[in-house]
Amino acid sequence: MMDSRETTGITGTAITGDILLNVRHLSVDYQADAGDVHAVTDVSFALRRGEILGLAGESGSGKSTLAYALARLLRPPAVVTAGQVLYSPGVERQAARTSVHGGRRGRADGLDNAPLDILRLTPAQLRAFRWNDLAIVFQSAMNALNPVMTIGAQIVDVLAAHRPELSRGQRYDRAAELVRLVGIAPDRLISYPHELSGGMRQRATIAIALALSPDIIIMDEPTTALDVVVQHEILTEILRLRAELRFAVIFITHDLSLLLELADTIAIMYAGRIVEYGARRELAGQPRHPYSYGLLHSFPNLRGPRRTVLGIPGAPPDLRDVPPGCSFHPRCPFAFAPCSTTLPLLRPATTQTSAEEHQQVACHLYDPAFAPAPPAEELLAAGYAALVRE
Amino acid sequence: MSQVPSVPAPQTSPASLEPRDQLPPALVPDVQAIMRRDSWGATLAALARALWRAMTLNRKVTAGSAIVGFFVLVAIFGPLFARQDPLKFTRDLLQPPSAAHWLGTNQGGQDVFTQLVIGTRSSLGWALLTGLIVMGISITVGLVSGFFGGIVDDALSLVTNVFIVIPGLPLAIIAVQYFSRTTLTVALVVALTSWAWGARVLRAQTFSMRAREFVTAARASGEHTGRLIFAEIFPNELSIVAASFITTTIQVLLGVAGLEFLGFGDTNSISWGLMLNGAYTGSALFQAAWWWFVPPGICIALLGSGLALLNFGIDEIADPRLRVSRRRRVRRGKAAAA
Amino acid sequence: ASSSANNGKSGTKTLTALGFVGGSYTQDMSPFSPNVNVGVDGLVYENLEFVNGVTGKETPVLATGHQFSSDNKTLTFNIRQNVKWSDGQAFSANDVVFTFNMIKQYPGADGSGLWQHLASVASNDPNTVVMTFKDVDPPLLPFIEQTYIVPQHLWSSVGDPTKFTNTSPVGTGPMKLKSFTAQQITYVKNPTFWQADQVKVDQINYPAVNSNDTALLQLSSHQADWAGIFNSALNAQFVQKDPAHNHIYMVPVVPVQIVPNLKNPLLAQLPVRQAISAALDRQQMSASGEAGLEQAASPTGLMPGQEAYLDPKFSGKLPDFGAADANKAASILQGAGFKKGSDGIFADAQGHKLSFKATVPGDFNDYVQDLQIAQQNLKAAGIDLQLNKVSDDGWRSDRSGHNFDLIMTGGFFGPTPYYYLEPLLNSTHISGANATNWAGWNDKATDKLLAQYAGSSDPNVQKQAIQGVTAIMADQLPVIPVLDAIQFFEYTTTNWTGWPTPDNPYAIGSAYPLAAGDNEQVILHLTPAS
Amino acid sequence: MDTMDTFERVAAQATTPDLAHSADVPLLEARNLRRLFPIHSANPFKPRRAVHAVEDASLALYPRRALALVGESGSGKTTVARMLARLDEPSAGAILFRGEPVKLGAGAAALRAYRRAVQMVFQDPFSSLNPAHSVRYHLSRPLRVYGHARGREQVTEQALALLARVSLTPTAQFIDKFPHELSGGQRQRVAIARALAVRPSVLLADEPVSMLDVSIRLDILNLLLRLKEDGLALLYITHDIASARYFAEETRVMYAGQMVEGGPSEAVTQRPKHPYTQLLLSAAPDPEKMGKDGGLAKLPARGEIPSLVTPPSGCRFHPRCPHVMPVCRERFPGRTDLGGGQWTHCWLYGGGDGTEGAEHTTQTPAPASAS
Amino acid sequence: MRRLIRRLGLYLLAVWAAITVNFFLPRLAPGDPVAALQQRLQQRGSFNPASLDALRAEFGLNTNDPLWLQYLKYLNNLIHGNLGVSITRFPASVGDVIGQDIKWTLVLLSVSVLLSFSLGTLVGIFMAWNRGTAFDTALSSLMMFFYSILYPWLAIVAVYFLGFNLGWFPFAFGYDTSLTPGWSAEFIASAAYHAILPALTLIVSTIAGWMLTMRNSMVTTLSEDYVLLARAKGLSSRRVMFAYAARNAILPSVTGFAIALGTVVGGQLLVEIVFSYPGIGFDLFQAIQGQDYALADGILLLVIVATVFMNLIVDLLYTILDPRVREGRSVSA
Ligand SMILES: Nc1ncnc2c1ncn2[C@@H]1O[C@H](COP(=O)(O)OP(=O)(O)OP(=O)(O)O)[C@@H](O)[C@H]1O
Ligand SMILES: Nc1ncnc2c1ncn2[C@@H]1O[C@H](COP(=O)(O)OP(=O)(O)OP(=O)(O)O)[C@@H](O)[C@H]1O
Ligand SMILES: [Mg+2]
Ligand SMILES: [Mg+2]
Repeated sequence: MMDSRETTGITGTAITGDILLNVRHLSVDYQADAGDVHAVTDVSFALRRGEILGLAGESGSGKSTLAYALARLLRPPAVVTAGQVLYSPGVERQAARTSVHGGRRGRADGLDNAPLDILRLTPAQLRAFRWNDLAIVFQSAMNALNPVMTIGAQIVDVLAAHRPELSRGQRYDRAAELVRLVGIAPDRLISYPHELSGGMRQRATIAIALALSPDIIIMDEPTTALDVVVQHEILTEILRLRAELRFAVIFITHDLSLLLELADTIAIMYAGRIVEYGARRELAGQPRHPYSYGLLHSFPNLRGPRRTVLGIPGAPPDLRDVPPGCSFHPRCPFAFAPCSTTLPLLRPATTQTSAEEHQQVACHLYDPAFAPAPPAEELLAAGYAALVRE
Repeated sequence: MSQVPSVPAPQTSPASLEPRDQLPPALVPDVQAIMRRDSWGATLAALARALWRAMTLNRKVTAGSAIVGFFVLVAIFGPLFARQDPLKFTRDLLQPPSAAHWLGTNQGGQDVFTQLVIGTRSSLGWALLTGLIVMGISITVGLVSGFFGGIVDDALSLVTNVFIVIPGLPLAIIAVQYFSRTTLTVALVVALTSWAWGARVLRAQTFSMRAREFVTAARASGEHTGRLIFAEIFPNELSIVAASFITTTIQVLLGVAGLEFLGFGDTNSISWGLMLNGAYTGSALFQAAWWWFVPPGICIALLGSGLALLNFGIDEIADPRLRVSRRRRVRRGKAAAA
Repeated sequence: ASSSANNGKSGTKTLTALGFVGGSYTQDMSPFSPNVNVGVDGLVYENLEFVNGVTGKETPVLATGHQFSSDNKTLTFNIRQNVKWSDGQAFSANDVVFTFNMIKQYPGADGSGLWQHLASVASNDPNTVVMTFKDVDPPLLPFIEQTYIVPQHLWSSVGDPTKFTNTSPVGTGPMKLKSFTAQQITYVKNPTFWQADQVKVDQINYPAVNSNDTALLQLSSHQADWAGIFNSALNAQFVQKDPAHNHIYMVPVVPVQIVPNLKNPLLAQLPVRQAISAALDRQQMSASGEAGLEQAASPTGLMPGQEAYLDPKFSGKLPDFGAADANKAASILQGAGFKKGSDGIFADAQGHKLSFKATVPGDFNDYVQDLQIAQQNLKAAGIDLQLNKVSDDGWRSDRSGHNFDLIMTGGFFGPTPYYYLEPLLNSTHISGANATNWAGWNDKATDKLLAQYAGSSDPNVQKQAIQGVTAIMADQLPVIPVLDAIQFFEYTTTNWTGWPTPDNPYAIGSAYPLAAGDNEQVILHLTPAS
Repeated sequence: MDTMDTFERVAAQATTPDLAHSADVPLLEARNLRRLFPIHSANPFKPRRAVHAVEDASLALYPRRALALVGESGSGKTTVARMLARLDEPSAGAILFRGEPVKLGAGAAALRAYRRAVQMVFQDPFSSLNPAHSVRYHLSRPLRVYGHARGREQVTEQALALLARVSLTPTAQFIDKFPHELSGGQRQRVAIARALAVRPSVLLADEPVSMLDVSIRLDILNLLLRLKEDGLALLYITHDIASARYFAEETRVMYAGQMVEGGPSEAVTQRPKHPYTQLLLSAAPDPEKMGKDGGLAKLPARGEIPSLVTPPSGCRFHPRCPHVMPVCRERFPGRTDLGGGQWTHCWLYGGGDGTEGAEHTTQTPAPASAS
Repeated sequence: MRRLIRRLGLYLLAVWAAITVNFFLPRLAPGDPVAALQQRLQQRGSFNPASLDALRAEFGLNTNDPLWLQYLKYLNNLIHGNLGVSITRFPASVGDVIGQDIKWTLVLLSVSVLLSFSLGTLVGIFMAWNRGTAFDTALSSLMMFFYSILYPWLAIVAVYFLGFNLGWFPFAFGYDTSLTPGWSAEFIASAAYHAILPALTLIVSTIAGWMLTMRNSMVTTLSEDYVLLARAKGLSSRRVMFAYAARNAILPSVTGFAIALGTVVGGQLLVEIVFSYPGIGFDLFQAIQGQDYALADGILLLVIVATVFMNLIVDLLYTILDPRVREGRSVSA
């Protein structure tokens, strides 16, 4: 079933060349009388099959909003003001699907391989798309279970809706298999959500997300209530499944250490925009954006000698009234003239164009038009140190 | 991440720490702005704006506000414009509508239009007043019962159940025999027999609400019981309360009118229910005197539906999560251009 | 309910009567029960003689006649022969004797209190029944005549007749029970009836009706032929709908009156009562309160048709009160020394204001409305009137306890005006738990006239006595008659003809049990419409 | 704002504790707390059962010191904190505040006095904020209740100051927001601000920063550190063991309702002794350790999470323990002092003299200064 | 188990309290039931105090027992299943009166309550789901209007126009009274035909109440995260609407439904008056007006027991509908 013709993945694990999801210039506002909150602004990225995209960033920078937007789950007053979310299932997946679905999911428009704009799906298409192709684990996962249905019923529900060909027994078998994956004993399938601890509920939600082995799974801080052991087990399981089923994951977390272990690609968001995007190794090795740099040096380490943790001085911007130019400039140690006037767009961080190099950054420091040479990492370090000392 | 940047530990003296309770100077303008925003006048203006916003929330609420507003105006100012003594018997029996009698006359030769206008005050006033009383009782009983549980709940539930079970009509008949036959008696009977339902709903809500984490959190921050009930739980039930206030008011409007209709009203006064009673006992409809029978019935229905339509705005007003800016979707220009 | 006349499946001629407005039936076919079903009295069971409530005329039924002894202490009934019970057994004087003695045994069944005056009831031969009295009381006669006779052979073993449901009644009357359901009682012609050839009605249906409105619509749509209901829309919705067939004939029986409490020193003064009476707009009350169905009363308290009892000074014509006249009322009061105060209310020399409370049962809508009209009338005349609405029971106890200023009430009635006037004016009825002389009228002359009536069984003596009382009524206003209360009677001639009419008032036509004896007469008169 | 220095200072303190000035009497102390939650079954005939959420937990909080509580999810950390906050009554055991037992039936005034001193930050910011109230209300209530601010202006000032301290800027914008308009991290900060508004002397922080990005997390932890320096006693519950290492002088590890290891944070995190602690630390993500191809390290142990209704006999970790011995299945090991203030309950280290396993010491673990 | 017993005990207590209230209330009102009877007797001619006394004795009203003793006797009778003898329907026993009229009430009202509840709740669900659409606006405005019409007014208009003028439906009685009640097809058809108009007016005037209740509680539920997740799962709208949102929102409606069903046995006076429909409401009305304590108490007892019984059913239903109830975390409304 797997077609490995373009296995050019960065980590060599599972990423194929197929672009599953192409987010283009997506913007989301929360409309309010006091002024619109620009929670997501002009976000573009591509997600490839098998890729784990880690999304980190400031708290309140729009990560959850982005996740909801991708799943077409925004509720008023949130409104997508611009952009496209193009989804291309790809031939292999499509073929596999039709055999499973018996063609039920056939595209109404007949454009079987043309990318679909998720934001423009008809209700019927949307229903078929959801969970089959994209599943999501909410940030408030603990509160996202129907209190009056058993965990089992809520898993079976998905199977019944999307896999009508399965028999009842098969559905239950599948459900048992799923909860076992996340470390819940199958006999808990008959439990109601309130009978489970917060962590267990979070795991149940993850199990639901895995039910149909979708192409894309969005996980919004799925493990905040879990201890690291359980977290580790679940993530191991997800990695295993990813290798097997080659789905892509958008993983939102503040746990940078985790992200650095887990993700293939990392995007850093600040004030509604992606400010840096690159392969995990690139980011771990050399964060380019001053904000990313600050972030990656703001968490304590567990092992080895204690080290100094930096912080990012200053306050996050007001999303109703984002500063002109680069929204980070008021806090940036390296801000220079254009930063407060010109909006930096994502661009390759380095001039060399190797197939391995993905790293993109939205910073004028890396724009030859403004800065002759990109700053070295020591410079960033010094800059922060200086800022902190002020 | 191999190389750990080593920045020399800065020497910050504890003295430079923010004093715990002092306002950072940067925030002074904010405070001033907020205080200005919160001055009484501004608050009132904001309230008025909110009211207007609420009233124009959607077509239903607008229609509802218009209807209710109209009847309120009639109730307040209507009697000033009454051209005739509404109770004056004349020999103009059962006249169809004419210039002299806009809505004709009844069997007593009384002017139906004048009665309709004058009756508005009583009908509307008693409905609102009784609605308030009913809400007062059901909120208190429901919240207290649901919050405390245990013995308190058992006792209050008992009372509630008893009142749910006692039928209103027998009580009304007994009451008008025992007490004086006034609208107050009727209203009290209606109030007494209608609070229990609301209390039950609120009790159930409160019961599930009191276990919510935010209530626990408020308790942990030192709020006393009264505030937990009425400031933490109650606002979350506001949409139920408001909706049930409206339905209760309608029920009361209909209940009072119904009892009056059945002949338990105070015939010295004028209200729509009493007009209907007259029209019913006078078989107005069968005498083809529609102008006598129809208008009070329509007025009750109109006022009731006006109130009911308000209900369709309450969700949005009471639940901050449902408040939605009324502006239409706009694609953000700059993003679209990119 | 489509079972109107003549459409029976096998050509049975059916009459649909709305005899009872008040919900489903429970079976109760004992004529001695307070809740007896409609049709039992009169149609199934017969009484001794029928007394026409309008004309006072007597028609023999199970008795062919009666005679008082000269001292009026014994009363002998001649019992009809060849009458059979509907089970085929012969009817005899023994049944009559049995019935009266049963009532004696069970006072609950003696609704008219016959045995307070009777000493014995016995039969010397199969043709006569002799009743002896403890005291002389000829006015008791109608109550004796109207007692329903039940068969001894069936009733001797039933025990208390008020508790006997009598599910298969056996009577002598024109009809017998066909079927009973909670929603309809059906009677069919009794073939053994002693006048069976006169009965043209094969079947009578009494469906259970809950409201006068339903009854009206039933009448109006010719789904019912006969009723006795009040409805303001009778004219508009019934008579006008088919004037050729639909008729109402309201029989006035007794005045509705405003009774003054004569213990009130102001009301004890005749001019005050006269002024009140003069100010009342009885026409408005008739038109507004009673939908024009009840007419203004006569000061004499007599009903149209009772002219024979008029004092000669009225020259055979019922006097009326004349139109409302506030000025006349005012001048009467001024003449009596009352002065109008700054508030427009008259007061006497001592400053006692003419301000009264009128007690009324709050749920008697028409009374309330009548009094509201009175209130406006009196105000114009300078008299203040407040309505005191009380419960029915309160009204009753206030009335007998003289606990009121003015009270609105009807009265008793019977075949002659005596039955109205006696309870109302006889001084013996002033006190006691069941006082009926509500005004407290204590007048020797009145008492004497009433005694004259009661002491005689001679109609002429009786007539003279009443004439005297009517003069007192008109002149002294012991009570203030307002309107003539009526017995309601509606019928349609689509299916049946022969109904009582003003020209031929052979009975009170109302279809309800109050006029049970009359119902039998109506049935005997009805013939299918051609 | 000063940011990064404090960690350094505290780190220094933690390794070389200088606790002479910290009172010998703990501010808040828990002795042998135990909590059972009865289970109601739909079937009325079933015997009553209970969740053994906390067994025999003891801890002490001192001014100017932080105690970190880490461990398995569902191991009873929150339950301990709730009992300390007097939101939940222990089934057994005692809570002492300033050395005095806290009376269970104490009146409202006593309770309020207690709450003035002891505040809690709730774990789930999605449910612990009242959806009907704005941020302003949430902050102004404690300010008013405890008389820290009077009048609208003072309250506004203080509320804005609190928002600024938890980095919710622009403050004037956040003050009128409702919880549903906030992101997870923003809610968490409101919850922290609310607790701080009381100016407590003990703060029970239940995963207070789990939804914050690292830079703000740092800000908040620094804020707490500063407060600690001013005399605050802290209970810091977290899954982020690294932050416990940096932030708390002492760390306790809980497993299935029991405290299995404790001691100075540096010792516990760097030289874990109990197999569960070792498992925990090996599972903690660590970029330093990251393989070339990423991916997660393999764990030494795996297995079912124990049921708390019918907990495993003896040491509750034994079904998962790689070093399991027969005695582990029979008795709960007593406390073994490992030196340097570190202790554990494990048979590997003698199981507290190897004598009475089930009945281990009830003595409050001595502060690190004891060594 | 203990909880169940406790609940049962509480309900019994409520029954007792309600019975007590119902016993004392009418007896506190002034007046004498026989006096009402007297009125009737009087109109038949003169009346006889002796016969009244005799009747009073028969009704058991001649007693000089203090009220509390009467109350104890009443309770004792109740325990022995003796509801007493009706005064207004004397000599019929209360049981007979109720037994004869209650069938009509039960059938008409339970059918219309059931229809009204299910339709109203369904519409409420759709309305909340389509909040703010033209469908919502139009339908809800119309329903609100009918909701606010005084019931007797609506009924009279219906009787007059639909029944009398247009003749589409019979405007009186429970069946064609020329038929013999029984299980014949003709009778049942006739009864059904006669029930249409009363049922229709009842449904029309109550449906919006159910709709409102459901809609309001549904709107709140719809903003819950689990509904969002259900949508995200790509379930059909129907499934999300019913299994997730409505199922969680329906509890208040169910309570209301139970109470409505419980009070059904009390009859609907206005229906019975306006449509001359047989039923128990009119009996109750007459009983109270005629101070027929025994009958009134009997009917009220029935209402109480039925309501309490329905509440018990709801309690059981709740444990099915809401698993949290089982643990006492939330309670039956
Ligand atoms: N209903 C709303 N109305 C107005 N603003 C909102 C609303 N919901 C969210 N926001 C704002 O939108 C911004 C983005 O929120 P979002 O939840 O996407 O952040 P996030 O990146 O997920 O943060 P976190 O990591 O803290 O969860 C926040 O600043 C928040 O205040
Ligand atoms: N009210 C309750 N009723 C029944 N069981 C409960 C209750 N509260 C907690 N528990 C159970 O007690 C155990 C301990 O829960 P607690 O919330 O204290 O764990 P925790 O250590 O805080 O976990 P996490 O890290 O996931 O927050 C869990 O198994 C939980 O299911
Ligand atoms: Mg988020
Ligand atoms: Mg916890």
